[in-house]
Amino acid sequence: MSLRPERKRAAPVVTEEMVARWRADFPILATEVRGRPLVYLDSAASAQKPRAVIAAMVTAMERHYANVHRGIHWLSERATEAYEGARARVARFINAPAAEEVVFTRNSTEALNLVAHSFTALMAPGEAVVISEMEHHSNLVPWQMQRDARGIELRIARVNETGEIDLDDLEAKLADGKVKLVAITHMSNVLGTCTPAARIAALAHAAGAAVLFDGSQAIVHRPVDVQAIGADFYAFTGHKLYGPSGIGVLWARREWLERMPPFLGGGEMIATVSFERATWAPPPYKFEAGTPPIVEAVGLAAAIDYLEGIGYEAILAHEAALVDHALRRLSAIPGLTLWGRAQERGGVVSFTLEGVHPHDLSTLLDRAGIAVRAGNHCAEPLMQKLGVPGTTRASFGLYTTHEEIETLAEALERVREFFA
Amino acid sequence: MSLRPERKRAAPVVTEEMVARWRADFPILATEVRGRPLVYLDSAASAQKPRAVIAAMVTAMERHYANVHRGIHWLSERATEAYEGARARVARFINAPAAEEVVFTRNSTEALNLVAHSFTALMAPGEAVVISEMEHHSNLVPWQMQRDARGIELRIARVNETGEIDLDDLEAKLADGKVKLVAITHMSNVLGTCTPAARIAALAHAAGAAVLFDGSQAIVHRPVDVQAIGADFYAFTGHKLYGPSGIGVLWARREWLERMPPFLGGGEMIATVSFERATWAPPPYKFEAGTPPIVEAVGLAAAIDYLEGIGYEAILAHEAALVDHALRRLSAIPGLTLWGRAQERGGVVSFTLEGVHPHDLSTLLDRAGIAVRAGNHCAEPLMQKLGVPGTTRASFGLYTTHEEIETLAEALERVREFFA
Amino acid sequence: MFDDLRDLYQEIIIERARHPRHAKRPLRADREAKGDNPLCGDRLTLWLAHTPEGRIAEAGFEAKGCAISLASADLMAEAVVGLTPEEAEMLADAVQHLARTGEAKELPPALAERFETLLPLGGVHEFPSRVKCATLAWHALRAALGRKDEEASA
Amino acid sequence: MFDDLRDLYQEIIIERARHPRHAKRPLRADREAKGDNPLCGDRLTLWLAHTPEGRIAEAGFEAKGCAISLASADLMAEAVVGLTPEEAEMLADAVQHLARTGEAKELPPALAERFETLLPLGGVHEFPSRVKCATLAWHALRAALGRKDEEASA
Ligand SMILES: Cc1ncc(COP(=O)(O)O)c(C=O)c1O
Ligand SMILES: Cc1ncc(COP(=O)(O)O)c(C=O)c1O
Repeated sequence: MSLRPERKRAAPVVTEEMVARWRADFPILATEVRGRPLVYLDSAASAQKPRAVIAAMVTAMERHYANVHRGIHWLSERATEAYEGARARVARFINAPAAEEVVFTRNSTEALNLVAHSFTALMAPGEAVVISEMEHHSNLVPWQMQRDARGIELRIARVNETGEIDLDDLEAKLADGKVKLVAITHMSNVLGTCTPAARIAALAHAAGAAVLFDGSQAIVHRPVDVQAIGADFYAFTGHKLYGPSGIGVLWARREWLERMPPFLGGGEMIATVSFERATWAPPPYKFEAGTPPIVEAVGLAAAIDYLEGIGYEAILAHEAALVDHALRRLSAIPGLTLWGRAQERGGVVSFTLEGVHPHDLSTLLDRAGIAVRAGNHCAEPLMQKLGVPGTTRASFGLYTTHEEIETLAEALERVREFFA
Repeated sequence: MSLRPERKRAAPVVTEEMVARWRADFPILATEVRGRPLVYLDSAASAQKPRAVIAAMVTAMERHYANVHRGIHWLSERATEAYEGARARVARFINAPAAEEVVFTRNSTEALNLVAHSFTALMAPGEAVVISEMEHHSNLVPWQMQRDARGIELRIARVNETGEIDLDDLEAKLADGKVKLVAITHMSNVLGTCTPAARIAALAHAAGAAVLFDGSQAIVHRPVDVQAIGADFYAFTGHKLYGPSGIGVLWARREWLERMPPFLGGGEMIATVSFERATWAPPPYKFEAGTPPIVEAVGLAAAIDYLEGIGYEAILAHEAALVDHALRRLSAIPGLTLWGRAQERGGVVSFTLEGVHPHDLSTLLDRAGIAVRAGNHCAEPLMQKLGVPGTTRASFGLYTTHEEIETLAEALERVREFFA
Repeated sequence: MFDDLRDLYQEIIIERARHPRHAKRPLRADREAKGDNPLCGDRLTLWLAHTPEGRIAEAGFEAKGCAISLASADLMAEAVVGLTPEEAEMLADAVQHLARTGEAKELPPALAERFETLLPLGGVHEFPSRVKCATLAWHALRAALGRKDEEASA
Repeated sequence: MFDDLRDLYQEIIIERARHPRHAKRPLRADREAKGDNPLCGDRLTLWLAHTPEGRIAEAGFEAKGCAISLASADLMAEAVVGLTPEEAEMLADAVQHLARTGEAKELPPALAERFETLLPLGGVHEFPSRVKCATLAWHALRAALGRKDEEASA
């Protein structure tokens, strides 16, 4: 799963023509912004959608739309097949042992809140959850809320100077046996760091804790095998994976889905209901209250088909080359600081430019047609730790070109002059 | 808001040609099912999507897609405009005083869970919530869960023989002043009953309670003015309103959104975050954790534009005529029992046929190309009260024709023979 | 209009649903299992009585549900009498396969004959939402036979 | 490449952001207000000192933020000196309108002249995500002037 070894043993060569063909699959990339061709370097915030995803959603609405489950008619059976087919597709994608372990949510954030709510319900006051210093707010705030509601403890594992999880510190935080869950990002959305999931899982399990990975970023950049890494929970979000907005995924080992109480109540998630009480449907339905994101699930399955059609080998090779290029080129710009120097990293590069506030920088780049993200990237505590008000982040997708990185670098040089 | 008075004072005449034109807006209606033209009488489960909605979603993905908020670049600004524009559109649609009072959720169910969680957080043990006997599981189970978690009381207001809320019983349940919230459906998805929202709100307020309406069904069939009915909360879901799956709406008076603690934690919903604690963004963002259903919001706004383009007057008149036709025609079928005889009703008709289980009935109708819903309609306690294992429900949309009702009636007559 | 539905609702199905022959608790019942299908609300209690040698001596049920689930339970109660638990499992397997795919599995002669009487249950394979109606009783059978890894819900 | 950005980042904006003239607490400050923009993390504290007649005698601020928000605060601190609270409100109104639409409102001659110095803030109207950067200081001004219905966040 590491980038460098992949490349050493004859990684596939991704040619400009290949990337051009991929780009042609994304209608939006033809857009002009402020008179210049769009340079979209904000895929980590949300990725663009290939035609195949859009077409699958249109077909779902024009050909076989109805509410799923319980419907005893042809259209509902077709819609249910498509929806449950998407669940099975996701399961195959992450090598989940069973489709019933895949719960569809609104986004990663809801998936993480689900675990925060329903897992901590099994915990006793005084027991602890460990997260890390580089979590997205979505894997921090839900735990703070449950800490306050249930009197559990929240521990924060350190991140070292290169932007990697300090495994010694994590081990120390696990030592007293009070920790029941380690919930850590599989890739930082700010620093690009990919965390050593299998090692973290081994540490957690050795200490008697379950382990959750926030895969919102990681799964976009590398193949994920939830069994191989030894995860108990894995969360990700459709819109970053070239799929639709409005859908996320929580995978969890069946045992946990069975033990945890439900999160939201309502239609679809019950077995029986009386005025007095309800009993719960088996997983995954127990955790899917109300009408699910039907069309979005179909779109997500199409995104996965599309991605696997291209293949992670090619994507990894291409993105590794882009990151190398970007790090080399940007680090040569005077006054520019790069944040995060992890060995293992995905297609995300954060930087600051001396004397230029990230927001001003963003606006200037936007004028050149370049879309980047500026600010704290929903990781305010990490920013406090780094001692910056925010950074500017360029993030790459499979459609990003080396030329776009040059455009970015040239624009940054002009910004320096502009503010000089 | 009543159907009959509307019709008396010269309701618009909806001709067959008009309905034919509306039908042409819905690509799926051309489908053949098991060799016969689709007769879609399952709109109350989920409505079909007009081309305008599908096109708006496609445009959102092909032309101006990016993550919303915080993005300082052209595409993100366009996406934010579209998303916030959808919020303003929803606000106008229900005559909300301010767009900031509109919270986007995954569906009605999530909207109801949000209120169940965050409103009961303001309640003291022993205080009470009142719902009714004809609530959908989504407006029952979340309250049972909070009852058990917080030690509040859950009271169930009676429904009388005609399928209407027993207002005397409701008043009696409010009498001791312990009730802080009345949460009642604005239209039953089983019986078709439209509840007298303004009167319920007045009773609730007189007793010092706030009032929530589950408008999942009502808003499809009649214009809703949240201020005129005196609501504190109003919930509905996009997919029943000819809009996308994956999006719902909670409207709440600003005062409540300010007082209530947040529901889900994560990105977008915070003002500041440190490792120790977080503070909340102002409403509506406080209640929108994570990346919202961006494309779905645009689709929902397009659905509202489409609906208002046709006009509720015409929709009301058409659906009232369909319901009259269906009640008259079906009640003439021997062995058929209609459930729900409320004066005020929307386009939903529930029935049972003697000696034929609802599921068998559904399958037989499906063979004739007719899509209806069978079962407990996520209202199991109501079924227990009615003393039936389930019903078969035909529900109408603006695209339903009188011919389709005839087809249903004829098929029902054949089913009787088949099972005779 | 409904001629093609005769595949699904064969005479025997309608007949057995209306007048089941085994809708009662056997006097000497020694095993009980419940089955329910939360998606449609069908519920069933199944009882078995065994011979001293461990063969099924009698089967009976009490159920609420559609014609298909009632007929399936009634036909099952008849088909399993005299079988060893292993044979009953094999038969359940074949019926579940039949309901899902419409295909008959190869079976030993003794079972093949009984399986013939169950073929009308194969009509559901064209109706994915009804497959569980046909298989509910068979899930309950497995539960009653004591297979721990089998849940008594379809 | 960035020539057209001079609309937004005029010399005076860059100059004032880099060397603000009023980035301090006035000695006789009698009013304080905080402004913050949770969406981008900009934060600002504003102080006012008034004359015995109730006119603004001096304004100063402390802020973290981008060039536009700093320059806006600094230009504001200059423009409001000598104004009555009502006049300051009118000016704030005009600046907020300018930032959103790029259009100048009709103002009484005394204010019109001061408004001239603020015109560079109008460049943001083409950049919806930056409008709040330009108006944050003016929101804080309203808060400091004590308008209860005004929140000190942009
Ligand atoms: C009255 C009523 N309330 C709530 C719901 C739940 O809506 P959703 O499944 O979209 O959350 C429905 C529809 O299923 C309904 O009819
Ligand atoms: C690492 C990480 N976790 C969680 C999230 C939240 O994803 P979503 O907003 O789709 O819920 C994001 C993206 O914003 C992220 O980058």
